[in-house]
Amino acid sequence: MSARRNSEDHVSALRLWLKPSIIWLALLLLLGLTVGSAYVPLGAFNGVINYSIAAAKAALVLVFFMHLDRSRALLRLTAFTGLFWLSFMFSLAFGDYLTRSWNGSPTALHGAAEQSAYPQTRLPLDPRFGRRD
Amino acid sequence: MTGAFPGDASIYAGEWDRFFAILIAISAIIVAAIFIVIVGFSIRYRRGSKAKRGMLPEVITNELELSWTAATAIAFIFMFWWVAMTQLKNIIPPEHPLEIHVLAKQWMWKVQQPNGVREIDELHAPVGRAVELIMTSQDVIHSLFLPALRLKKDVLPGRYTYLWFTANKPGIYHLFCSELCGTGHSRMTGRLVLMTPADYARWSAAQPGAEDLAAAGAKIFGSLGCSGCHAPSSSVHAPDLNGVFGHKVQLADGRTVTADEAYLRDSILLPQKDVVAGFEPIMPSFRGIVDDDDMVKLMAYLKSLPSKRDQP
Amino acid sequence: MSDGALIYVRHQDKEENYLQAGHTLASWLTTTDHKRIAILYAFAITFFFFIGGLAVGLIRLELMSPGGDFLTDDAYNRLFTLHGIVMVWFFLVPSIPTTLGNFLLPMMIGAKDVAFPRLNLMSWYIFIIGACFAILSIFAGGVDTGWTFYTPFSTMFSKGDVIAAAAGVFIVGFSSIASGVNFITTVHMLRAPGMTWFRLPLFVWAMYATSIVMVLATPVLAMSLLLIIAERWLGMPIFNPANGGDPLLFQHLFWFYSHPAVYIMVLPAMGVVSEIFACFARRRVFGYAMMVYAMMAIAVIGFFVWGHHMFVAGQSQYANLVFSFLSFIVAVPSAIKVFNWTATLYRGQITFEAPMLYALGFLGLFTVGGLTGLFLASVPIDVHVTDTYFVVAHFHYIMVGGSVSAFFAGLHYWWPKITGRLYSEAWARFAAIVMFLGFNTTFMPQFIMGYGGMPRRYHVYPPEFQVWHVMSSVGALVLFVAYTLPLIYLTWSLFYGRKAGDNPWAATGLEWQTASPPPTHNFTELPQVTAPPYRYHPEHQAPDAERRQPETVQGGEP
Amino acid sequence: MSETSPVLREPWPSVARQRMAVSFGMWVFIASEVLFFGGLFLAYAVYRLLDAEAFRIAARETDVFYGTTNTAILLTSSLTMAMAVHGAERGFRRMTIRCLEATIVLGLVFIVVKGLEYHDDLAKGLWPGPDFALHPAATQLFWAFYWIATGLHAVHLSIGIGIVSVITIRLARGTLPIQATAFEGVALYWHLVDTIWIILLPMLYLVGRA
Repeated sequence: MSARRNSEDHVSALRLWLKPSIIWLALLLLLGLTVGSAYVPLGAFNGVINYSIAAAKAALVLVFFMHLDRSRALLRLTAFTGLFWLSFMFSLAFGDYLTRSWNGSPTALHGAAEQSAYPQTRLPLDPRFGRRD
Repeated sequence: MTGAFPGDASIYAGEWDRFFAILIAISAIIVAAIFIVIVGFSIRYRRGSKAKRGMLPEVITNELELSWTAATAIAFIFMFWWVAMTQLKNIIPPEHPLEIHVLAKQWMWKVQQPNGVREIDELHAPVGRAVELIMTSQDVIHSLFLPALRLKKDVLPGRYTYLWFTANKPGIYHLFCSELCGTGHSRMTGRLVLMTPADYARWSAAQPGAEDLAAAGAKIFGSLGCSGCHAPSSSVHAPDLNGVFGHKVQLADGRTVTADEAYLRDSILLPQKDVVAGFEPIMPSFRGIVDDDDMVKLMAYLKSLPSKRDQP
Repeated sequence: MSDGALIYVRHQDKEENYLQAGHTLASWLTTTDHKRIAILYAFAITFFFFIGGLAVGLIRLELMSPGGDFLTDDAYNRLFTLHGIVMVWFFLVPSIPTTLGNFLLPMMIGAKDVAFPRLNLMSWYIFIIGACFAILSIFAGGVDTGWTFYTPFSTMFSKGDVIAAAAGVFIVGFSSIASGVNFITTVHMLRAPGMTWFRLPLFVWAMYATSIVMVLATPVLAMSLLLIIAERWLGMPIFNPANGGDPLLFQHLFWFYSHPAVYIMVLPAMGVVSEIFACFARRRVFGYAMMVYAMMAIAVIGFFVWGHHMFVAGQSQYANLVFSFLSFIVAVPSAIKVFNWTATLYRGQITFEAPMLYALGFLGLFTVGGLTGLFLASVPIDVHVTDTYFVVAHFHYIMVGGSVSAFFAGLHYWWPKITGRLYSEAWARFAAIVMFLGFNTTFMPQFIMGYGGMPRRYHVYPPEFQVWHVMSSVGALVLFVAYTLPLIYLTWSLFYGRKAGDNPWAATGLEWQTASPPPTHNFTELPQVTAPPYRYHPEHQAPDAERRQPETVQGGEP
Repeated sequence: MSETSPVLREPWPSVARQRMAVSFGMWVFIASEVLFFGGLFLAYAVYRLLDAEAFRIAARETDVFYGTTNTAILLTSSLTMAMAVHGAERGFRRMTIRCLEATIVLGLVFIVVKGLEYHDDLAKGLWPGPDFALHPAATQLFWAFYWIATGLHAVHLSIGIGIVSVITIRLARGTLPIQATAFEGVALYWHLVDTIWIILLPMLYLVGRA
């Protein structure tokens, strides 16, 4: 079957390589971008940029190299479930870690400090809410 | 039966028992109802029984199904709301409690009263007054369980956890460790001794080793060389510790933290963690030098330092 | 369809069944037939069931006296850890999915085998390797951390062989991931023509929901145990509080798996019980669609509620409230299922063979277990009763009262199909009743002890609890007898039991439309599914007494 | 040459159905892998929240050069693996074999570069433990994750190289037909390992650079 080695075969092979190579170049470009941007002092935005470029690269690999673009809806759904479950874990675990400080410091609530232990910008709970935990 | 078994030594324990009894009653009703229905159907519709079968009544349709789904969901959410109400009331700590330090160590409880009295596997506390236990562990996770007060809190190494109660009935009650902590876990028990305030005062004064914690803290503050930097007269540029406890502290990386026990403890053991704004991180770590007993004394001393803003 | 019940009678040439397809040990150990792998698993988990049983026998013996004079402290810690690890990972998690699930799933959907037969056999070998590690850790002195492996005790202070035990459980985790992947692909890709999603029997739905939980929860357990191994073996201070490590982080990772794990254990039981109620009450399962939605809801919401294990562990009060609310929500689908099972009995023609007795037992005990779960979901109640015998009683009501009795129900219900033999009905009913009585004598006193404040994992306890402990130990003895009885009369039935026809219970499932024991490829020709399951009587009518035969079976004529 | 193993496997009615099942099964396995590494990423994120400063100090010690070259290598191997699958779909046996071989070579190069990096890290005393090089104690947490995450990734990569080698040898020898359903599954696994590294790069190498 593969005995047919003529020029037309080579042309189609070239076209075969074209699209994936473009994706590959895009990935390398993004790689350069993310490493470069890591050195630019942007404070908190560095993390945001790093991870969004990483997400973009991952998306490119998922969609084009793993053929999610031409897969059935079932495969796309399965691909998404992993991340979806991960969001449960992260959101509820951070629900614990981020709110541990809300219980504020012990004596701040004793009237010793002028204003309450945590400024009102946080959840508008009763300021005496849960002093310590 | 209720109350006699684990004993109830606080108003909260009484409330807790009533709440528990109501939940038991609701569950008993539901179990009994389902049991009666199952046995009733089993007997009535056993094979060959004369009970009427024929056409199934129209009422058994999806609406019935959705209605009991909604009813169950609403009942459970109501139970959650009712539970949350009682819970929210109790997580607000009392004002000016009697602070007792508890140190859990593999297979014993070391309790230190505010006036420095130390006890092993014993917790003496006055009745009728808010008492707060500031607990930490030296090795693994333990858990202080006072069944008579219906209270329990894990005691974590490297961190303070708190437990507060207001007892109302003197007596001697159980004190357990309820988190598996090794070989001696089931032997790590003790006694919770609740006394009238008068008895408690008489008892604590009569104990040996009663000394002013703050004074002991001052001695340690001097002997470890803390005063070398933190005293107002010192040449070294170090944060002024007067009245630092309970107030807000601006940190070098922009965060503002309230100086509670955990912050003071971290600043002594891991000084690099929260460096105060405008100061160099030159403070040495005292990990391994200041053990938990000295920490309690230093803490008492730092709390006793008068703040310039509000005179005690 | 003629109005009379049309039973598709098939004159099938005597194709050799799967038991006759090779008698050498090699034919068993290298088989890719899902039915044979189910039997290999059955032997493995029965072995571990009795190891766990022996451990708890010694524990209950020790707890007869408050002094703790029968066992040393360390021996007691290692025994209840052994009981926990063996029962959770080597019996309960694999029990129904890998035995009844492996055997019946392909047959119920009309397939010749599971999607990846070689992966199925590999899953059994991974289970055996994990089991070797666990047994190695037992002989190397055992582990004293409890099945929860809490840090920093397990990583820094425990002297037991934690690495071998953690490695054993780590490996067994991959066995259940492999089974999960296999079952999900089988249900999606290998359903017989005509078997749409809402014609699937509820047992298949239960296996599907359980597999989703297995595939998505077990990896996080593998990671948490890997971090323990890394800290203990490679010396990396991950959970060491002195280095800024947080012991609660391990609890978050561990319970993110371990609460969905309890749904891995109970969902298959729900599937088995649904089949049995329909067959023995001769009634269609009440609210089939709601039962399916309830099962999938349990599988998904089961991932949101793990924090209720950590109410007193130092979690923030905000997280306590959030997890408490979600734990109340997850109880709703279970309540719906209990109502639907009870409603299935209405206007049925109920007979009380052994499977039905076990299933009714399941219904009662699961209801008690579920309602006490509500106590534990409310934070103030949980603060007093967590880590006491109240919690022990709660999860035993659901695990032993629920999953194990449903496993025995399924074992008895499909025994004729698996072995082609009928067990002795009298003995089986006796064993079911003895198990129900023994179970309640064992675990009801533990609720009372738990309220009284008897801490968990104590073998030296205050004397006022002794009366309850003695009651519980006597109950445990009765339970032990009740569990060895089936072993005896089922083995007896293998040799002397009456021959069972294709469909001794006159049930409607596809697995009952083929020979028993079934041929190697399950069906002589691919079945054509024409009807939804449980068609025991015409629409809007109750079944009449004389006609036991179902109105239409699922796999009618090809 | 031993006879070619059949394309159509036991329980499947048709090859197309079997091919879809292999992809679906691999995607379900990928969901479990995402959660396996997700547990580790949660631990990383929590500790970074608890002590961000120590993570910045520790992360500066990683070598960005190694990280970037390794990422480039793995991205290229993803390209060659994707091309191998394209070739297999069209029945170009020689092209598929050459692409699979390129993937194996790139994988091995990644392992070698990783080995060099590990050697440097060990020389700098960055193995967490009593004699750890960096000062604040929490930096050991970052490096514990560095070793565990890259170690686990290397194990997954080695398994990937092993599987790709097996199917390449069997394809070359003819015992595995070009229409076999295995290629799609192996490719999905390889791209998973590459995607995990793509996420690891910012976590381990790009923290605290600015």
